[in-house]
Amino acid sequence: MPWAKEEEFISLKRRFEGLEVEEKSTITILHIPKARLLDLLKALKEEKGYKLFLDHSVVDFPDKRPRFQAFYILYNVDEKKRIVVKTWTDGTLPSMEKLWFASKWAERECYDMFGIRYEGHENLVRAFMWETYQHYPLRKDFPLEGYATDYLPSLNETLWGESLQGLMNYDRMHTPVPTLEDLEITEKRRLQKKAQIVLNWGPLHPGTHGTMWFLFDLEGERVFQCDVILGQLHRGVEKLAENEMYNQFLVYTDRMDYLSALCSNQAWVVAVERLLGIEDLVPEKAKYIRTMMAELQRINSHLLWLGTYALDLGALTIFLYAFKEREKLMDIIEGITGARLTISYTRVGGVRMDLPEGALEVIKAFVKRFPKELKEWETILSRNRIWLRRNIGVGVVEKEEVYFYGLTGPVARGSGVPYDLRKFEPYDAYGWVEFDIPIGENGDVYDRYLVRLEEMRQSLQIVEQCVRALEKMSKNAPFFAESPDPKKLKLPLDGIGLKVPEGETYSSGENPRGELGFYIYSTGGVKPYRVKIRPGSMYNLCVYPKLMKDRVIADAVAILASLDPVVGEIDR
Amino acid sequence: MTTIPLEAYLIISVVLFGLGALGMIVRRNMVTVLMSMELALNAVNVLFVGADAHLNLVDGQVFAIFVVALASAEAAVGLGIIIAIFRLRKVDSTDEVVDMRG
Amino acid sequence: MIQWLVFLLFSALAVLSALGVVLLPNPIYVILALLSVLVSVAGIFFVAGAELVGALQLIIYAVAVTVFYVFVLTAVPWEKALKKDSHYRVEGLLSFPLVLLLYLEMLFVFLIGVSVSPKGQFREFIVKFGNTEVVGGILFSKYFLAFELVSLLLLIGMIGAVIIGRKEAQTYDNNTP
Amino acid sequence: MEGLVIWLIVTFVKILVILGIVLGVGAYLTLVERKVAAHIQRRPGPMVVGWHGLLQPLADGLKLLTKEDLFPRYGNRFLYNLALVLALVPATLVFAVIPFGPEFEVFGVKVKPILTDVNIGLLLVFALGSMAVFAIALAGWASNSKYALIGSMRKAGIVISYEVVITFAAMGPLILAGTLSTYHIVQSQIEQGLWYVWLQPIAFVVYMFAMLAETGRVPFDIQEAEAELVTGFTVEYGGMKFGLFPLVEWYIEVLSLSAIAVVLFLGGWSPINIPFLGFVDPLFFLGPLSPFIWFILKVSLLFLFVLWLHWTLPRYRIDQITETAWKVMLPLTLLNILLTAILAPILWR
Amino acid sequence: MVKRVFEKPLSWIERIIFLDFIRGLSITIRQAFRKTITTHYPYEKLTPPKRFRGFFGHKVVDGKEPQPAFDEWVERFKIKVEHGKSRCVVCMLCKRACPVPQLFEIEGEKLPDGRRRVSVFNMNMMLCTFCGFCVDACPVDCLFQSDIHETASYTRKDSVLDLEVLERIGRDWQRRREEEPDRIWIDDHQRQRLWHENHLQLPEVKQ
Amino acid sequence: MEYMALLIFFGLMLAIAFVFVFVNTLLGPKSSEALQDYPYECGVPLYDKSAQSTFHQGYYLLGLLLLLFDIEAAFLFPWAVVYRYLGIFGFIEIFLFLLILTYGLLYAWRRGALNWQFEEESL
Repeated sequence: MPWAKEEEFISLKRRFEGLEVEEKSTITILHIPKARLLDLLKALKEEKGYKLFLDHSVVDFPDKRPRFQAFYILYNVDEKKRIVVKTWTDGTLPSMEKLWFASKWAERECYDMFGIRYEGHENLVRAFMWETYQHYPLRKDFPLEGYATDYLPSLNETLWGESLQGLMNYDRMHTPVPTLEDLEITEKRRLQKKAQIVLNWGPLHPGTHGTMWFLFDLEGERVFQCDVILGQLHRGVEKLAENEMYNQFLVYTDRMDYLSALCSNQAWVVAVERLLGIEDLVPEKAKYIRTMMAELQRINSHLLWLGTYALDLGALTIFLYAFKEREKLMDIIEGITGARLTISYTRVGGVRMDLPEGALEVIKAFVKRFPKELKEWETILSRNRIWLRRNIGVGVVEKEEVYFYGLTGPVARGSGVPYDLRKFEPYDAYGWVEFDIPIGENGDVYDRYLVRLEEMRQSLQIVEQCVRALEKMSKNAPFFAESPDPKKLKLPLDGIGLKVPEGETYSSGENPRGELGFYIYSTGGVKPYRVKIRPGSMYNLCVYPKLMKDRVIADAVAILASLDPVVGEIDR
Repeated sequence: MTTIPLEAYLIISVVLFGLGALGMIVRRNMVTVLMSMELALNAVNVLFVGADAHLNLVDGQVFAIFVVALASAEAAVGLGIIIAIFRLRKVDSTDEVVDMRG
Repeated sequence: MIQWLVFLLFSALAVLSALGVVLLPNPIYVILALLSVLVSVAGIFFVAGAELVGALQLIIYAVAVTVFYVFVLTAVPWEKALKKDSHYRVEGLLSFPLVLLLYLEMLFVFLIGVSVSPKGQFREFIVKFGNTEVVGGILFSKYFLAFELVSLLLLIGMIGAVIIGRKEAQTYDNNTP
Repeated sequence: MEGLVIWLIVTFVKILVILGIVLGVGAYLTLVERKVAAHIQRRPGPMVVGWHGLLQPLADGLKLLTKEDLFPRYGNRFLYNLALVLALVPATLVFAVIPFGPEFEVFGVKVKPILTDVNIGLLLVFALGSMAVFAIALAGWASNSKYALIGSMRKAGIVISYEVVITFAAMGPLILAGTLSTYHIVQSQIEQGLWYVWLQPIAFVVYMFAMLAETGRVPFDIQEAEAELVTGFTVEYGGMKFGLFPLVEWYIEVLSLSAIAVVLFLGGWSPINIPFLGFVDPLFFLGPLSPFIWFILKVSLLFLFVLWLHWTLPRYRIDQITETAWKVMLPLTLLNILLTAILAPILWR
Repeated sequence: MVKRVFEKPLSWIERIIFLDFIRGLSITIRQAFRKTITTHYPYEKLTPPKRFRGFFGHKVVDGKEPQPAFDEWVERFKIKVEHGKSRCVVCMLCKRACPVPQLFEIEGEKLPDGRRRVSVFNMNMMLCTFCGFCVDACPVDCLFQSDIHETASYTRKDSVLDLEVLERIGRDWQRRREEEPDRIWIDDHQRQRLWHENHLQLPEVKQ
Repeated sequence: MEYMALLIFFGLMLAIAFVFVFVNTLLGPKSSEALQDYPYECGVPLYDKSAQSTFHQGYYLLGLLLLLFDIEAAFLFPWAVVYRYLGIFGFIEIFLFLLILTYGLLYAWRRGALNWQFEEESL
């Protein structure tokens, strides 16, 4: 695993008093007092090459003083190394907004969830909850059910004269939901109105691909400022993760990035396996199946993106064509895993079921036909003059901005940063298959489009190789890991009794929408102590207000669709 | 075919011109002042065409076309000025422009 | 007979709409009233047999000019003006008779001119060739200098309007949330 | 007196025919569009109401008629309704100057299959066609919705840009024909033995683009770009009012402008043309009906072509559309006028 | 390793004769004359694959229980086995494995002869995530997920599956699809319509 | 006489349009939900009551161009009709006319007036 080594920081240790390096098999941590944090991060960014900001959050220890342990995860793209910086605080932290824009959003989230105040943050407002909300939900003393204050009446039971007993009854107290007044206060506080007209673009709008709320300051049709209000789909997945067993949390990863559930599943189980140290125990077959399914899911996800992107730019027919192929993929996934959207197929230690009969034949038939379809769509779109004019030069992300905004996935690759975790940090079978990383040059919308199309082709290659490997394997080869010592480590299919030792790790997978990372802090036991999810979509979205500056509304859809956010993952 | 006497055109023309002139005088909003001016120009056009019908000529119609062209050029420049005034002074009624002069 | 009826219809419509132009407070209604006036006047032209002028009235006045007014209204926040009194009442009524007197004087001169000028023979040509052809013929032969001057006028109008209506480059602050 | 009665009867028959085209054919074109779109997208389209969905337009109409009449808060109800009238009436009036075929005789009465054959017909077409701007601007303004307002402003911007272009594009055939009457334009094409499209390819292409832009068809359908503005200026309309705007824009206007294109460039009711040689009529066996069939055939082919484009291409952005109009199409048409002015005397000789 | 993506710019000739439009148009027109691929729901429906994770059911005792696990669990909990009744042994493992355990309401009752039997088994489908952990957890192959996918109901009451419903679904399943091989899907007419263009021929079913 | 047909048709269409305006009020159901008549604002509450005054469109210059070119077209129409009889004189006339106006177009182009919402082009 590509964690930075201790030797590297000897020179820094001399400069920074109190800097400690902790090197474990699953993680390398730099501990630093709060006072020197900003300088250390700056040195890491500018001298050591840890340019890419991955994530920042805090872990709450209600019994300790100081109470919060903050961590920053950084990546060195050139040397392929990762580092975690940690510090302790009791409620305030310096803001990193000058170093990385992405940290601005991470800090807002932290402020929202833990109540940490950031000194020097320009716009410290809540990220997901509404402004009038009193509590900090991710603190350990916040109950899982929330503070139930509102009465939620049972809706139809009175109408039909039937009543349900016990927990089946909906007639109960509930946590409050924001009222219209709350929303108004939220909007007013986020907004610095400059132009004549403020357009509410979203949350219920066909162009926003989900319940995102954008506020456009318009002058004519030109957008002078774009504000984003998140949290329309916030469900507190991280809080739930602290209260679910490791395998059970899989269900929630399905519902985060619901368009690429298999990839999220895979990223999560790989993270847990790494924490457990059983990555090598997972049978080869399971790894190949996971990889193959994840790549099918990637094609599936990119197809949905292509369809909606073309739809946004007015080419309605491509949408149906893409969905035709997507339907085939859905058929395959449904036949193998039993579900079309919320798949929950992988397990810690393997996969839920072996491949059924005929699966490989169907996949081969699909792989054989699909490039032809792809070619047809490219003929309609790629060199169409309208398509070119709508795409080229729109939403340009420079190479340096990729690091500044913490962009990952196709968005980063479109700007010429070959950041692909499947190559950089191969998990499952990615180390055994051959494929290329497509990268663009200009970083505009068109490059992202081409990158995604090429990614579909590369995914097909991977699927083909996986199919070949799986065909060679015997039918009875295991698809689930055997525990080396069932007394010490139980590896059940159903997730009951999977105990994880004390430790922590950050592990990430290459989702179709960018890096999906899981920072897991375990204090031992069946449930994690803290899970921080690094959502690729959210950090990809944070460049949106910058890209929208001085563009027209028509470009808003193109740029947004090219960033391809999924609200389930952004809001979690 | 009955022909309509010149007097009918005259009456319409007088009424239209009168209303246009009234509008020009009483309107406070600069845009509507210009619109009233269009009314007056139309009244002249009616007169031209009426005279033509009376005299069996077409020169009046040619002049009517010129009037239309002139009127639109006038509207173009006039409205451009109004917009420029608005941009500079953020006002759009006639008396405010006058007020700001002093 | 029918001609008279149609003429009266259009005249009544024109006068009513013209009243609207003068009296209505809301600029959008004023524009609609103006549109109505222009269409009615075009109708009067058709009744008078001036087809080409009528059609041009429709295409230039009723469409282009009025559309331009509409666009200008979107560029000017006239709602502010609505809140005040939209008319000068007293001044208007006082000065109006003077203007009307002026016009009547002009009319008098015009009537004399009509009464002394000889009647033309163009009706026969119009019946034979059509109104457009005859008017076009006159326009491009007898009045060709005026025609070229109109093009110059339009050029000047365009340049003037472009210069006047040019928008200063606006600057906005660069901070994002 | 008798002449007046006959005139009245003939006129009313003509009006009925036009009304049938506008409301009946217009409504059924929705079905055609849905079927074409569906098959391009590998779907069967409407299949439930009637055989292969043949009664679908009726069902849709019935549904729209019985919808609740909603009106947006803080809007202007008079203008809101007036916009509808202003959209429907001028669009249908254009059909009055479209010649459907040559003059023919029934029961001893000579009938021209055109409602008003006047020698300023084309001027009327363009005047009425650009009246649509008012309907759109009012619809957006009276709805008091930001989305409707943006949509209406976009559409108005396009219409005023392409109104100029379409007028100038039509100028070429006008010079060649030397008349403004639609009926006579077709006749002069037949007399000269030449569809004007052969001499005016630039004007024809420009005209087609302008027609797509005026009617809000892809690639110019930005006024109701679904992903950006939901449905643009009709967003606050409901029921039949909502149904009428697309009917007018996408069907009635496309039909009328296609018919004008056929009249101007494709020789109206004349059969297939071999340039400078004459006409070949494979439908000669239909006798006097053949010109009408040819006219309908040409118009429907153009309409199908528009549909085909609609369901293939993506859409432009508003600034690109207007800039294309002024910077590419207008100079092209000006050039075309000059070329035609040089060419026309040669043709006449 | 790294692949640069690019497209050639349009040439002048392509621009002037609208070659880009023509290429696109030719593809769409070709599609227009091909067969349609849609399923005409609700008049025709696809058969879900056997692995489909739909509504739940209880398989009933019919002599095909997984042995020896079934007998072991029956002995452990002293369950009364009745032919044609649910196989459930009231072990509560399904409830433990569930991410939302509130949706289960399971009670056993003691019979006069000292053995036990499941008396209440309610599953509130409004809370269910259809993940299948409970199915994995079931040691006696009792709880399973059927191919019922049209799950809308008029009242909340209807979305609660009680023992009777679960057994009915189970019996139905055992009658219809229990014997089916573990195949990716059953070739039916509707699915073939979509897969037709891939020339897919699944191998024969081995009974 | 030809225009009478147009007038009759116009009257008839007006009547039909009015029928369409009021038919929904007659046939449709009536309900009164609290927020049903809110203008579309993507599901969030409406803050400014009037959208009408807040919208600013910069492209009235397009309206200006339409005006000027419509007049140009208005002169071109009769010219096209009589061009046959005017001969070379007519050609020179219209050539000058077009030249002058093309100069205007080029001027507007150069000043950036043709750009949508006319942002200033660097001269």
